[in-house]
Amino acid sequence: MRYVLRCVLVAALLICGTAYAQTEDMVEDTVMTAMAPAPATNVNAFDTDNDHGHSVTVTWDLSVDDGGGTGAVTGYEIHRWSPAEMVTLDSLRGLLSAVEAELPNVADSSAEANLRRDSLRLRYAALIATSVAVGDDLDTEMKARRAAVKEAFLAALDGLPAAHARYPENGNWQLLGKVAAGVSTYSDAGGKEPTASSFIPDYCGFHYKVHALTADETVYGETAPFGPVECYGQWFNTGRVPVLLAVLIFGALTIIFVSIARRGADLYVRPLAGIEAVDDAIGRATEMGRPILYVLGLGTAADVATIASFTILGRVAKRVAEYQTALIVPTYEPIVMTVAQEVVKSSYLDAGRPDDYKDDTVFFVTQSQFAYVAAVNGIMLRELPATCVYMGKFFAESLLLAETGALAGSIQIAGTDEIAQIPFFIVACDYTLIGEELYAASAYLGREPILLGSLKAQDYAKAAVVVFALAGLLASYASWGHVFTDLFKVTN
Amino acid sequence: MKNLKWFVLAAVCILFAVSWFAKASGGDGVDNSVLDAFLVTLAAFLTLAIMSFLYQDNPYYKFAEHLFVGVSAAYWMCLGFWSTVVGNLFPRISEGLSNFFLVPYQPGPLNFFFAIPIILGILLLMRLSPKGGWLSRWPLAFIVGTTAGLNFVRYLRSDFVKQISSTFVPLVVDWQGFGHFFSNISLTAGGPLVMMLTNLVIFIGVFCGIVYFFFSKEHTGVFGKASRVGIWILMITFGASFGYTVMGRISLLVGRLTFLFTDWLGIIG
Amino acid sequence: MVHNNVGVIITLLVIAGGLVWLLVRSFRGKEIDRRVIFLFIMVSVAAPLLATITFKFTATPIVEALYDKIEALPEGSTVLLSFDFDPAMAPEVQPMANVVTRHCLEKNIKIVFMCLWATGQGQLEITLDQVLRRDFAHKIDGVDYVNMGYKAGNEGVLNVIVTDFEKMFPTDVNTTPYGDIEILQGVNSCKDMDLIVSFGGGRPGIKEWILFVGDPTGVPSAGGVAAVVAPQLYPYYPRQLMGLLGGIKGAAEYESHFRERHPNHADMDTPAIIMMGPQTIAHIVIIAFIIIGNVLFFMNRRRGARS
Amino acid sequence: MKRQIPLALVFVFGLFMIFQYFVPHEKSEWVYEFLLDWILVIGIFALALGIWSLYKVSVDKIRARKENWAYSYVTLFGLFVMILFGFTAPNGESWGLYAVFVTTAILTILMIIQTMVAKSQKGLYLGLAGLFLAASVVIAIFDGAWSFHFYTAEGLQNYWFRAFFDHILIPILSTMFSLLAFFIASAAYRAFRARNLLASLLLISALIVMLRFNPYLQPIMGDYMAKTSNWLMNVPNLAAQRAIVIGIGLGIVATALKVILGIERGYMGKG
Repeated sequence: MRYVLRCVLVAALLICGTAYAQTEDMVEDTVMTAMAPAPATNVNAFDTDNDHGHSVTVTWDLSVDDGGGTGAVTGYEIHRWSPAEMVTLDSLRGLLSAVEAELPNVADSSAEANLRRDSLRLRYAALIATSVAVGDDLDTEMKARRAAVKEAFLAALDGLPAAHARYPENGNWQLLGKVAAGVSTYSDAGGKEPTASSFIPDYCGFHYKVHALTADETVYGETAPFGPVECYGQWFNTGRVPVLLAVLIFGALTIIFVSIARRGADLYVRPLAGIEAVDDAIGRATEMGRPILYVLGLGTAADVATIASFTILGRVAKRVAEYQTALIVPTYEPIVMTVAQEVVKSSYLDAGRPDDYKDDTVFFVTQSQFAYVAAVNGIMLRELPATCVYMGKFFAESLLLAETGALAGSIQIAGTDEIAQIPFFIVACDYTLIGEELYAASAYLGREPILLGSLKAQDYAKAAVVVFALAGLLASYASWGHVFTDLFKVTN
Repeated sequence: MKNLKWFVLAAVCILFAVSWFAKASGGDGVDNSVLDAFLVTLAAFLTLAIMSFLYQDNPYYKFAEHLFVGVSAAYWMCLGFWSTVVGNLFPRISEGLSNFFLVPYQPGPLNFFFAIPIILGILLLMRLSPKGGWLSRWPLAFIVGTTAGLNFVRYLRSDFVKQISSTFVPLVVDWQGFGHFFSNISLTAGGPLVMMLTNLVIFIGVFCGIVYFFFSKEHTGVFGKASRVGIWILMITFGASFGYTVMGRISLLVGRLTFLFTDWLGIIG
Repeated sequence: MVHNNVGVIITLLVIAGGLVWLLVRSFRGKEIDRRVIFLFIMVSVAAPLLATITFKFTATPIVEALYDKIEALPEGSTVLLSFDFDPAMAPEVQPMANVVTRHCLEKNIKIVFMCLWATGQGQLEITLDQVLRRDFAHKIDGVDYVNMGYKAGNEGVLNVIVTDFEKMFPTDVNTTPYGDIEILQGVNSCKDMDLIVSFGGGRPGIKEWILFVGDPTGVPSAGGVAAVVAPQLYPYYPRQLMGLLGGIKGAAEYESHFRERHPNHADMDTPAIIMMGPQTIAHIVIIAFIIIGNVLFFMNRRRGARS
Repeated sequence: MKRQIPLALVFVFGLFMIFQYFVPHEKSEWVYEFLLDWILVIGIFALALGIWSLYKVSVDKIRARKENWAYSYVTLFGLFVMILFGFTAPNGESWGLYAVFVTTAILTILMIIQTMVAKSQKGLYLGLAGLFLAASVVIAIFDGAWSFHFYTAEGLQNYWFRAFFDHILIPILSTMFSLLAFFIASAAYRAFRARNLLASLLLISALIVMLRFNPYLQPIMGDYMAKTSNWLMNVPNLAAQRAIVIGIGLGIVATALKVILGIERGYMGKG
């Protein structure tokens, strides 16, 4: 009997409740329909392609009220559902960094330091179950805390996929960002480091929704949530296919021509004034009984310009050894110095004068741009070299060197691939190798068929540039032109 | 002549002392501490020492130069040590060291890999030993290899593929038939005619420039002519960019002189 | 054109006379010693500094546009100043940053400072010292201005702050949380700025500001750039770029324009105007030397032909 | 053995770097960043090598009494003082016996140098070195006013380190840089002569641009000058730049490929 009564009571309550709710709804509805804009449609979210993961792209069709319709839409808000665990993760992250920041100054026993540590302890207690003995030995205590926090952090990290799978329990929608009206895509990209606050986990089923905003932010049209969608890294970047093709073609070209050259077909290389001049310059130095200064520039041993310069240096050193002239090679980089020493030594060997080689021909100055220039300028005015050769990477110092060289009355031969510096060398030096000529010079001097072969390959590549460019021009008038031009579009 | 040298030296020393005293005693209106006065005077004299190089090489320049070399080398060394070794390496390899240098220790499962660069680095130092010099090629090979790999793709992308696509400029801008073209032909910068000419010049320029950089073909006949045009265009460019830089360079000198006149002599500003 | 001043006239006479003399010598085919050239450069740079040769500047439209814009902004509106340059560019760009900052402070406009270049912070500090802390000590950090510091990521930063400023700059340089910074209440993104000015002209610089922020949001953008890059930006004026200070000259124009119209700043330091004197004279001297060099060359050639 | 292993290393790492460019995945990214860190670390050893070479060059100069040998002492002094400053700092306000320490340490080094260069009485110098060393060590141990590690969030904190940087390094550096103002003038005078067609082109375009930048010649030249120079910078400049860039780019690519394939071995010291 009592049971029946209870049922009736519950039923009655339910009815009232739902009735009340409905009335509520009705009111709501009327309000909404009065002002809310039409929501965006077919929201779609997918893993951003060709990336290392940690990024989702959200797209949608514009609301009819965006531009057209009532035109009420001022922009869109993108929301992601994030479980409570994400919040825990953030606070754990904060605590971890705080503890780590505190670790170094355990020695500091000042009042505020103690205050900081106490607040840390509180935060810790709030987050971590396993408690840590608060001892006099702060160091061990802090270390223990860090270990525990880290553990908890990693645990939380592992828990994320499950937490997202739990949608929609125990979590809330989090505003990611706004975009202007008329925009229909948003990239939810985050950091890959879990320790970064912008971290977005991979392999978690995210849910997204989009709000169409109006001037009054309380009024908006809301889409149905879309999901789950996971982000993850790709193993091949399709956006870079053109580069891959270029790699293959160019590699093939080089290998073909190198092998042709190996078979001993003699390949022509146009003479380079700068290089022709080197020999005369060395001769001149010999006549005047003055040394030759060779500057390898500011590049590292890995810079192509420097590598080319090594070859040229080898040639110069050989000639110098034959003529028995003095050679000065001040270097900017220790590694470059060691390589240059070997180059010079071996060239003296080739010239059949190994014992003429002195270890202080090539020496290190300093690894600071202007200190190096200061020193080299000094050397120029003291030794008055008959010839100065600058080959390699040069920056602001190019003109300083070249003008001082002119002041010392030496013949100057320069070559660099730093476009900004070429003008100064052109102006101040007697001969200048412009950009690629520097690389060509090493092949030209070496006269090794292999190097010449690759030079040929470069020329064909340049021809390809011209041909493609022409084709592109014509294609841009044809209806199918974009097909061709797209071949050269490298995305990301 | 020798006496002159000593005379100059004495004069410089006296000047230095005077300026130091003047600045310290606030003779220039600003009241610096003795120390600051010394440092500013020092800076000023080093500045002048370097500038004296313009007249000719001299002991003062030599002094400044050698001091500069030493100090700068040390500066970079310290910076490198604190930023890379302390900031980058110790946190990865040793807790003791990172605590000693007050940097947060970052333990990681794969940190032991950092032994490799250390070993390579030590191999690099083998260069100093007469016997093991060849070992120093290993680290070098590592660096050169990685850099080469990087350069290979990077430049192929930026200087080959990208450059091609950026040369795809339509020579004929918004072409609407000859009638339309000739009816409103104009020399305004925005006008179609000028635009076309510009694009044409750019295209021909690129073309001739590339021809100039052809090495495996003799520059004769039409080919030679094209390469001539190429070098002309290069020269025009170099001249222009030289002219551009003049202004910036002068402002550098202005900066230095302002330092001398304001911070040191305090006669302007 | 030139303030009447004995020192000025003397210097100009000396330099001009010297050049004429050299020209005459060159007609006799006498080469000039390098040191003489150095001396002339030294004088032509030092003398204007000492004799304070300053020229009067009339702001060109492109500069005046920016001035008028700031002048027209109502009190309490917000301006974003981005310092995107390094010490190398400083001689040209710092003066612009200083004078524009001064103008905004004078007009009681709220300023949000930020940097896209790591090196920008140092330059920003210089400006704060030379302008804000010296002449506007009463301005309160967080109320009248805020320094958000530097954020790595170049265009990436712009892409974010165009929609959400706080996401990129959760705190200012003093790690004051975004929410607690009074000036930023009601500033959610760059859209809420009334004007954006970027100083620098490298990459990222004003171009990126236009493409990523100015165009999408329609917030008026202006810039101060080194002379070298100015020409590449003219095409954007006036539609996407509402004003531009190009090189020292632009800065100098702005300075004199500002000083004329704000007499209470008559004694402000005007690095650009000061630097313009040496710039101009040294330029003329160098050009003169080029001419002399060519005269010499042709003279010698004719002589060579005769003999 | 002496050549094969390096070539193998170059090949492997070069290939990996190409490979990783096409693989966006975290794992390859991770290795990539790891390798870059390695280069940094190795670079430090290179720096040490450089300091050593600098020291050696200077000492040799002194020993061999080459011309200007005396100045090498200046270099060494600057080097070691700066290094000392770079590795020590006061803990509080007071400097304690820091000055004494620096002096003794420097004297120690000086004496060591002397023992290396001296022709006679090496023993004496060595003894003195030991003495000074002992002194500095004692101070280092018992003086609590300063210590050997001072790296704070603000960076290198030693006042003297900063002082040397601000009042020695920067002035000399920027003065060296400002010499360009003079050299640019002398270079222009010397080189901008209408010797031949190319030189004339150089001269003319330079003049046009310079005139455009000179505010007080502009009224004379008229707006025309500005237009022309802008055109120069935007049209032929663009074209030439592109041509050079393509050339250089291909050159670098080719060389890189040759290096990876072991064709180009210049970097291994075989000219």
